[in-house]
Amino acid sequence: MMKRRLLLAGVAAGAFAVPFAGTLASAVAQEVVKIGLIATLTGPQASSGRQKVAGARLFMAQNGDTVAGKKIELIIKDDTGVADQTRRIAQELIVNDKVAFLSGFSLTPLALAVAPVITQAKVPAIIMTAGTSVITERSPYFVRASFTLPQQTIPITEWAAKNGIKTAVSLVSDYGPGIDAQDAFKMGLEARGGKVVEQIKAPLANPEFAAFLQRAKDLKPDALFLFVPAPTAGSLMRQVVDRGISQAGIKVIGTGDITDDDQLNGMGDAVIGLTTSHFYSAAHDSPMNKKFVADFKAANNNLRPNFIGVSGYDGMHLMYEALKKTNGNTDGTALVEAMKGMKLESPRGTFSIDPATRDIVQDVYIRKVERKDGELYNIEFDVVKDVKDPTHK
Amino acid sequence: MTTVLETRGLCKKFGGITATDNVTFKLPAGARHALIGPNGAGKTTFVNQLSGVLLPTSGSIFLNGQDVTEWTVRARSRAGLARTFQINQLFADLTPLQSIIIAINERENAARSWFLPFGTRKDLVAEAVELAESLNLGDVLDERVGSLAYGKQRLLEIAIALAAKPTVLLLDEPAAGVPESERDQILNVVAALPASVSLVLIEHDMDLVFRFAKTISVLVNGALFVEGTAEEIAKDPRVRQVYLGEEEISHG
Amino acid sequence: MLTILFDGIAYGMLLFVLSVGLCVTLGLMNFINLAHGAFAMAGGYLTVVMMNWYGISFYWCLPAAFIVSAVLGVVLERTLYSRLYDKTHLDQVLFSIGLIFIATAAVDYVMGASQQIINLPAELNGRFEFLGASIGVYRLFVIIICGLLTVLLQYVIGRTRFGSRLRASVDDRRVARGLGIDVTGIFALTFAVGSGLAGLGGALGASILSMDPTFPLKYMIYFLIVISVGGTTTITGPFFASILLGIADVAGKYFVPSIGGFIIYSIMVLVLIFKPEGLFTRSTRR
Amino acid sequence: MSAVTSENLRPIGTPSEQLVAAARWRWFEFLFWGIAILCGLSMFAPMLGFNVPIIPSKMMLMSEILILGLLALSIDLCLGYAGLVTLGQGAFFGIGAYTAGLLAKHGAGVAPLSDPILGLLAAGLVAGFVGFATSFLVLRGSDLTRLMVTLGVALIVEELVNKLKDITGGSDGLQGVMSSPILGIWEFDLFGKTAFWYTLIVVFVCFWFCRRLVNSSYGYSLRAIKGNALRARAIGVPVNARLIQVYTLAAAIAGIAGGLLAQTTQFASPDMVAFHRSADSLLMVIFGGAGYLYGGLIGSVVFRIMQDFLSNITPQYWLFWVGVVLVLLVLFVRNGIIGLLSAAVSRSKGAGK
Repeated sequence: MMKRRLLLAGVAAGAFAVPFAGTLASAVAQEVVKIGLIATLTGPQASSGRQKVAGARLFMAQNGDTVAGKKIELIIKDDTGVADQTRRIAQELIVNDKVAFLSGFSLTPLALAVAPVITQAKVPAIIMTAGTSVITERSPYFVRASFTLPQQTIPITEWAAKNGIKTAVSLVSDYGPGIDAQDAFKMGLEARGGKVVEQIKAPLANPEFAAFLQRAKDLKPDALFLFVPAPTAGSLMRQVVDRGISQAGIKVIGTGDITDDDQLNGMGDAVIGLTTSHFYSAAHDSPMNKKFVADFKAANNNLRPNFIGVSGYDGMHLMYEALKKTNGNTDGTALVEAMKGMKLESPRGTFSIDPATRDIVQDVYIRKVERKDGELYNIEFDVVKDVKDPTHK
Repeated sequence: MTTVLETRGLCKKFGGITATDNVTFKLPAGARHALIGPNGAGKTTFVNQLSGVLLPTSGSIFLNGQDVTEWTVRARSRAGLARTFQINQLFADLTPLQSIIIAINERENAARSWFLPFGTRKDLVAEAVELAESLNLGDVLDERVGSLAYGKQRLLEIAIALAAKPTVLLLDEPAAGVPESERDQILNVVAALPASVSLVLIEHDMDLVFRFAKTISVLVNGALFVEGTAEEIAKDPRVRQVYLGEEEISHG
Repeated sequence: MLTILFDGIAYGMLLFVLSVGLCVTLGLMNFINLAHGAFAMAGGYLTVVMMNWYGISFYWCLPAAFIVSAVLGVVLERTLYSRLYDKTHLDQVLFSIGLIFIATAAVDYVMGASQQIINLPAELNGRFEFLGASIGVYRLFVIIICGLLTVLLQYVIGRTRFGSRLRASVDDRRVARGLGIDVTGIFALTFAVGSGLAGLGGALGASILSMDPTFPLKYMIYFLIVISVGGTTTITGPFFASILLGIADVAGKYFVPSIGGFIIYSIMVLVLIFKPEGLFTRSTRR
Repeated sequence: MSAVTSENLRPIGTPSEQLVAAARWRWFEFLFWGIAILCGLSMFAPMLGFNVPIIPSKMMLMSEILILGLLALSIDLCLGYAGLVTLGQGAFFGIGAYTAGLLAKHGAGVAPLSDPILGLLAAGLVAGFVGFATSFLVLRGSDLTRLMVTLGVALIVEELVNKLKDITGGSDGLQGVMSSPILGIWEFDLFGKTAFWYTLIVVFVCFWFCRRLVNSSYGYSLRAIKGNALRARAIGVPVNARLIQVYTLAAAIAGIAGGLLAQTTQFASPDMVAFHRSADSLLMVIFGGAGYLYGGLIGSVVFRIMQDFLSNITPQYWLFWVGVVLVLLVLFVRNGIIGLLSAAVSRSKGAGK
């Protein structure tokens, strides 16, 4: 019995060969520029992947798929949120598909994992989500189209200091961006005379915030600063409300991740009045954004775009402009050079790429959750212009 | 005659129940001894303590003069104590030949060999084949144990135990559940075991006991009720009362 | 302090209702149904759909979640699960993981990958002070519902004819069958109730736990922890295990937030080192 | 039956020769490894001016499959031979990955220290040591207990990796791993060619070692433990010692697999320790068929190719189809893919007669 089964091992080995047959045709075609979009489309981060794919596709739909005489082909891959998959996919896209750009990266470790690959291959990679500051320092081929957490966090500390907040507790998810946010918050608030009483870190895969919130509440600070990745914001805010943090006289503030447009409507009236700082709100008042939101909803089953969606859109925009500037030349170094200092109009407002750090420079808004046309929105009421990431040297 | 297996004041308590009650027992070399008793007399509990599956609450066990009370199952096995199980405990996915060789390997310390293929030692394989054939397993050497007839499995139980070349062999109801037609085979095998092995037979079946045993101990409620030669026990009215009588009633 | 205890109990109760069905499946049919969480997800999403799409009251969602999940459970039990009872544990693991994958992708397809949020009726929101503890109304509601369910379960299993048959079947399936007990029928019913309870747990938990397509995988570990710590031979075992784990988790995160995440795992490992068959198992038979 | 003696039924040779013959290499095994080598050789085809259907474009995926296969192999050693079910193999995988990663990072440039082969040995040693230290946990209890204890250990290791930021880089992963050339000669390249050969050789050596082991007297004593631990004890098998040994060995092999992944991808992240790593690899073994050594390898080959194929078609919902395949496989086949193949072969043989 067993011998016969073993015998079949060999037959199965044949399977090794079959699936590799199809990819043969990936020789470089002259008139096509390929762009690899590595998104997380399954698992806990899946919703962020959907947003950026939708954003990128929308830009192509609005602006056509031909740039500088070349046809743009977007290749979408799912990395399941696992870093070594991201890396392998990046490598395959570079080697097999000869992509001119990589883009995507839902989480910081996923972006960091490709750093050596893009450096070695000299392929630019556009970050459409991951928000830890250091990423762009890890390879000269990273360009960021999204945001960094310190950049988003510092403005809210300014606002907090102005509004009489002296003591605060921060509660963040325990991973790169969370720690960035917590450090930036402490730095920003304490530079303005406030004090961070305690920094609480919750495990990234954490379903129950009750205990952490209760602890924060019992410390009785003036404000509670929150940051969690957008896909978990919903349940956190639900519990913040349930715990009666605001009723206890504690001001709840945070980066825009916690009032993510994708989920804001479901959070209910209890989050009205919540103050956050962020670079994008679906309610941003500009004609370009109105069109963006309308088209996005139309193309995606009425899904409201969030900051990841707009980053996907702008990332695509960056790549288009870079190709225009190089006149279709897909040399990686030339493309990165082209993007440096580039200033673009976006649904979020204007943003530019810092020539020194390749990181994004943009306006950060202070917003308050309000009900508008029967839906909840982050309504911008104050702005800090041209914010750079404060941690880059 | 030397004593190969001995217990002194052996007690085992489960909570409030005394399963083995102060049993002092000696097994001389070459013995053909039967351990009988009504259901729930504590026979299997007693055997489990002898073989090391259970630790006694108090008292001690000696094997070939050594105190083995605290020894593990494995250590006792290597010291020459083997057993079969009332309910088959076999390696269902292996063959009888493989099963026997595994046991011989352990005895010969050959199981530490991790590099040479199983069965390289010709002498050990030959021994296993011989043992299997002597137990009427020659025709099923390469079948899967799990698909053997029940009688063959019972024989294999004995074969695996014998492979360790024990000085003492505890046979826990070797014929239990075996259909009448295959019963004789097992009886013959047991009867033909070499005199160098001292046997303890735990049995329900009085036919088998009286055909086989020279001496008998009767356990009742965990305590040694009476000991003697087969003839003595057969005649003992007290035994008839507690044991045989009970059987007659249950049969009637 | 009392607040923490209260929150812990609420969390534990929820865990119990979510995992009790799995415990019975494992104890009764020796079937490892890792897809148990999928039934909880069904209940949770049903609540989301009923409330957010059709505006049906939350209170109607609870029984609906129970019934729909139970029906789903019995259908799957009869069509698929029943074919796997005689297969190995490994096959069962593979099978139920497959079901999780299907459920995850299907929910993602229909509902999207985003977390779903429901808004509870106003009277369930809010908090009040009681003996110095700050009590969340909704958590109190959860405790009451789960407590009632536990009492009911205990009664059904301990006092009714069905319960005694169930216990007999758990003890020894073959003997029970020999006694003329309809083990298959009992199992189908138990499976349905177990799935229904999971669905109800999902509905109750929809606002506390995050309801997204990865729910079955995310909570699988928690279910298994409850069962391995509580043992599968009783209902009270998993009950106390859930409460213990709930309190330990919440208290751990509250008092030592820096290591709060792995307190629950450490407890499990410690328990299993000293009591490999679980904390509340009756003495093991050989 | 009695008329037919055993000699008539059995093939020629003494019983000893027949038993030894069972451990001989068969043609399908040569085929399996031959195809793996062919996949590697295909990378040279374009240089010779022609293209073969197997093209070098999937080198990274193939290396990854081999590494996963090695991890699955380590589980099969426990599960398929000693009957020891574990859901925590990811812990050792991760420990190996971080060991090799840290050695490559901090030993970069220091000649002997930075050599990948030494890194692998270190990865195996450290993982094996941790395996040994935790092995007493798996000696008692039911399958479920073992499953949960090993899982618990893995979760705690994961949490530790997350907390020990200064050493591991925390949740961002270990950055700056620069793999030195193997033996100072072969440099890792972007196409993953060196990585593939390196992986193939290491995996083969480990496989060969395991194959010798499971077919030896030692291996059969493990099978006896899996078959019936009570009886194994009664015939003098040191059950606990053997379980500790095999668990330690499996941990070491998992560590080597982790080390390979860290070296070939030049980084290590908490993903490598994560629960899904342990679960996936256990899934591969069951999917392929436990207890054949090839089960894990074939399981990971088929599973990953299926995943790659499906997620290219439908990046968002490939999981659905994977789930369908798993369910159907369990419903209609015994012993995973190997079972499926053996059923197919025996049917075709039956038809041929």
